Amino acid sequence: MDYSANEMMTVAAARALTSEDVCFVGIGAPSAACNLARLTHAPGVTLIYESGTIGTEPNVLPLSIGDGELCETALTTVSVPEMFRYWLQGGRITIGFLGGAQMDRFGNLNTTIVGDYHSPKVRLPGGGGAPEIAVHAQQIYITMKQSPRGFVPRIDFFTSFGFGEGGEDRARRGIATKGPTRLMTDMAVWAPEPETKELQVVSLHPGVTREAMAASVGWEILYAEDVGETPPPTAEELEILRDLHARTKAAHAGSG
Amino acid sequence: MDYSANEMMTVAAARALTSEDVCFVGIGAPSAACNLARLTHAPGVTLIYESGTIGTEPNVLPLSIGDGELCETALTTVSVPEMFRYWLQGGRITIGFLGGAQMDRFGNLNTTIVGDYHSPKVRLPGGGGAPEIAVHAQQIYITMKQSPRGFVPRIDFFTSFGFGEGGEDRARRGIATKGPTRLMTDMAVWAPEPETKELQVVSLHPGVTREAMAASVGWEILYAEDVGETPPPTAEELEILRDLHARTKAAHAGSG
Amino acid sequence: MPDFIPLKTAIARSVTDGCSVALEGFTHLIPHAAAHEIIRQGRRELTLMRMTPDMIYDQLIGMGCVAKLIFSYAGNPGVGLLRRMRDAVENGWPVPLEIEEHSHAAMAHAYEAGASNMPFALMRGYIGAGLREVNPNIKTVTCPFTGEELAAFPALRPDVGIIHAAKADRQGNVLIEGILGVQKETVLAAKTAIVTVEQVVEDLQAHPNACVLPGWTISAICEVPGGAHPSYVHGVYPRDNSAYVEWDEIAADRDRFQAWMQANVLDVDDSVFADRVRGLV
Amino acid sequence: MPDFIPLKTAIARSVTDGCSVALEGFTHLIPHAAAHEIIRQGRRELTLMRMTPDMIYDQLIGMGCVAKLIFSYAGNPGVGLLRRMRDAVENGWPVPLEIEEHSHAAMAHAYEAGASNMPFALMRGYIGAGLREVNPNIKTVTCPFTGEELAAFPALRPDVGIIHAAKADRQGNVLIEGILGVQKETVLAAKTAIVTVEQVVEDLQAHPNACVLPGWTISAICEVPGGAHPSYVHGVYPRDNSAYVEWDEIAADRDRFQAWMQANVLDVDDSVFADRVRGLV
Repeated sequence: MDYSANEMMTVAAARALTSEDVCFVGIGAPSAACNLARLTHAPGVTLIYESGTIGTEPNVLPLSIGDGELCETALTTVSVPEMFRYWLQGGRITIGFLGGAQMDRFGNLNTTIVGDYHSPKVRLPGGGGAPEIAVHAQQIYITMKQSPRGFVPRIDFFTSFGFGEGGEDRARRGIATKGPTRLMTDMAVWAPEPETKELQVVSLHPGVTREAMAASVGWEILYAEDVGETPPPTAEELEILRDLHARTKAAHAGSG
Repeated sequence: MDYSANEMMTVAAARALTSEDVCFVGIGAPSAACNLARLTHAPGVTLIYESGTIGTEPNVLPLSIGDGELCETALTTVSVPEMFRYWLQGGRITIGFLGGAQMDRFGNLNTTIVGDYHSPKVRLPGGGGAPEIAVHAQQIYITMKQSPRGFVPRIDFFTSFGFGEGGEDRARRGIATKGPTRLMTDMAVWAPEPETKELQVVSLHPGVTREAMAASVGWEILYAEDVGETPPPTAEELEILRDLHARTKAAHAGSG
Repeated sequence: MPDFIPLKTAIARSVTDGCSVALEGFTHLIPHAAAHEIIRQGRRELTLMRMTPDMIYDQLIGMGCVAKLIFSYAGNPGVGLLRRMRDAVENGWPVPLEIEEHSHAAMAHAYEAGASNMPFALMRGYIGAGLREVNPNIKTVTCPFTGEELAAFPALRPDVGIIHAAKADRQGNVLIEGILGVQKETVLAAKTAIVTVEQVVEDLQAHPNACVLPGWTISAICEVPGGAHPSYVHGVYPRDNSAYVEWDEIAADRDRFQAWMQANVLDVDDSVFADRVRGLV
Repeated sequence: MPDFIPLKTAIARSVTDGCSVALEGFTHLIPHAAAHEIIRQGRRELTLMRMTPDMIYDQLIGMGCVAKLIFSYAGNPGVGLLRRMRDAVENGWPVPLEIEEHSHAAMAHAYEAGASNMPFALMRGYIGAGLREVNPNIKTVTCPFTGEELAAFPALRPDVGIIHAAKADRQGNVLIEGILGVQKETVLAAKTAIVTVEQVVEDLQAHPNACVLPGWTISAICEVPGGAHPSYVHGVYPRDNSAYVEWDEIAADRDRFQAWMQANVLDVDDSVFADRVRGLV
């Protein structure tokens, strides 16, 4: 069955979730991945959106993190201060999803600015929940498409902290959580090298070459000792994901 | 119409409230006074109990500050942390009611201990909400029966702060609220002398003599220049107060 | 009890040039009608606060009402960037915009501190975050028990807090249901609070622990049906997603933006909002 | 998902000698059955936390289970003093009791800080209050923006948090309605949480913003109908006020207290609670 690189990325992210996880979900790829997991192998996964909806089970993907359906299908909806205090800072989130306009080899992310902060070339949206998700979620999964503009040797701004300069930099700063334990892109699955914490490729998606990889990343890529091939999406995964997107498209066509 | 000293105290306290007041109510005399005010001249008065009930309109007096009827008749019920943060510390309370086992001439109150804190003669309940009510409510009304054991030259413990050592002591400590602007007892109505802030008698309840006053207070009493007589309870006030107590007694006889 | 007055009157008496205003609503219940009224009244030099300065702040900024913005995420939710805000930050058009940027957690804590009458808020946060270096309003406090360093930032106390809700009763008590956002905190942190509502009802029919703001915490209630459009009101009308998508094109061009604002904001009044939600499902 | 197990099992596996336990419930929903189970299991040297150590803590203290008490108001609500606690504080009977005393506001903030994973809590408070001088756990933090001094105290993080609720569903989600107290904070601040419930239901039928604790925040759910008696459960049974009045007499005398505990706690199990609320109106 044919599939897109984007679908492969979403499926790879979904597979990393279990029914025991409590996910702090963002819009876009994370939302699709989390809901795909919920509709396939991880029916018990708990989805939390920063708008305050806890244990939500949307039938279509939300356009924003505060869509009405998230509240209507949630176990409960709390205020935003409570969400950040009791649930995120309280340590209740097992997986936080992040992405960004720029990422370096240590999973540090920038969604704030291109250029200098005080006289920016491009003003991006900013961090939102990310600075605290990065340190309070027990693990971070990053989903991001590979490109030389995005995968850069040095990010322009530290919106959210990954492994900093690598090694024990998190622990040195008093951060007790694990950080970006997994990166799912449109080309590969990455995970931190145990000592240096540099993100290294652990599996390539079917058909992806090391040459194509090199062209999409702004640093010299580290590969794990035994790089495997990411299993392609199954027919079931694709069907459920495409149904989800079709329902979403229909619902968002007008208002909703 | 005959009435008790206790009834006079409650009526005097009720009269001090208006429909614009937001009262932080305690159990006992304050609760009776606040509900009497609500049922007579101040129908718009807002009653808040520290259990989280806002705008409650009980039909009978609660036995505890967390009785079910307080919630059932409230505009809304919030958590206890929210009650203390947004509503009390937030400065939303116009009148806080306090009382105590001991009070000095500056309206400082003790409900914590008789004797030494670390080897007490009598261990009293402690402060509960009082330490913060005393500084965050815009004004404090004290209701308390006069007795030499209660009205003492020096309290054993500063559970809640009145005017401290008098004068500008509140302002010196950074307290912006007014403190105990009124004391309603079974014998008189008191208010702070404008300069020294010592509580002075502004009106004696009908039939109360200065000799009787002296015998009930452990310091030399200050009288205002023109001490009046507290108007006795009206027939309407007494009828409504007695109805309230009768309903309360019936409701609390068994469970409820 | 609050005054039940037209929106125009409420904005005119509370929002003045140079004051600080927070219009809140987290995707849900965004007070668009109130923002448009501020634009029509031509206010200038405002300090605006909002966690997610989306379409309404893009409009206020593009119309030159704003001197300073305190925020944590500036995007058109689900669509992209805010083009008028970018133009102000990158090019100073139509007027330069000073920004004070926080994270969501910090903004939420700062409103909470404002509602609690605290001078500042404290959290475990901003660890390794670049905002710490560019925002002088992020400082450090040391825990007197453990020695841990925590992030501190000033409480938010806007001069005027503005929210939208489904209903108020005749005493001016306001019920918020669904996604609550930081609206309660905004009203309680503000020196003056204005609430636009879909309708005024006899009985809120609220459950015992509903989010209800007592009338005595509010200065003015303004009935503006549809006043949250194109955001939504839980149980009343849905989000008009297409309007957010269209905004991306409108805001992309200065002339087109100005023409749109003329036709849809300056030349009308708040009565148009009821029509805008008619037929939304 | 929590385990659905008998109360005896839940207490046995979580509450051990020397650990810290918070049984909360603010007049409403006080977990009496759980307290009695701790007494029956003969736990010793506990550190107990509770804003209002009323009848249940009087019983735990009188039975010698408690080494230290962290609290803010020790009274029999609407009745008077706690006689067993007084006996422990004033006379060291049956064992000496160490106390750490706070105000209500501080205790509520401290649970909130525990739930928020903060090392300490901060408030404008304790100004001119004597507790500041006798409790070394009340310290000062200076606002880095205004210079104002604020009161700081450690977060509460009990080893075990125990509450009672009207209902849980089959996934172990718990609904709290009516007077909420500090129960949500207690569960989220605790390392392990036990919830006794009146019943387990198919559907909580909760409104969107109800106080619901997800099952994954709870270790054990124990069905104990009547388990809050003589406190009450909103909409299920009322407060048994006469029991509180009687307690004042029972607790006045050591022998009478012990006889009552033998007959009503030690010689029975939690199945007696259902009977105790039958007929209450």
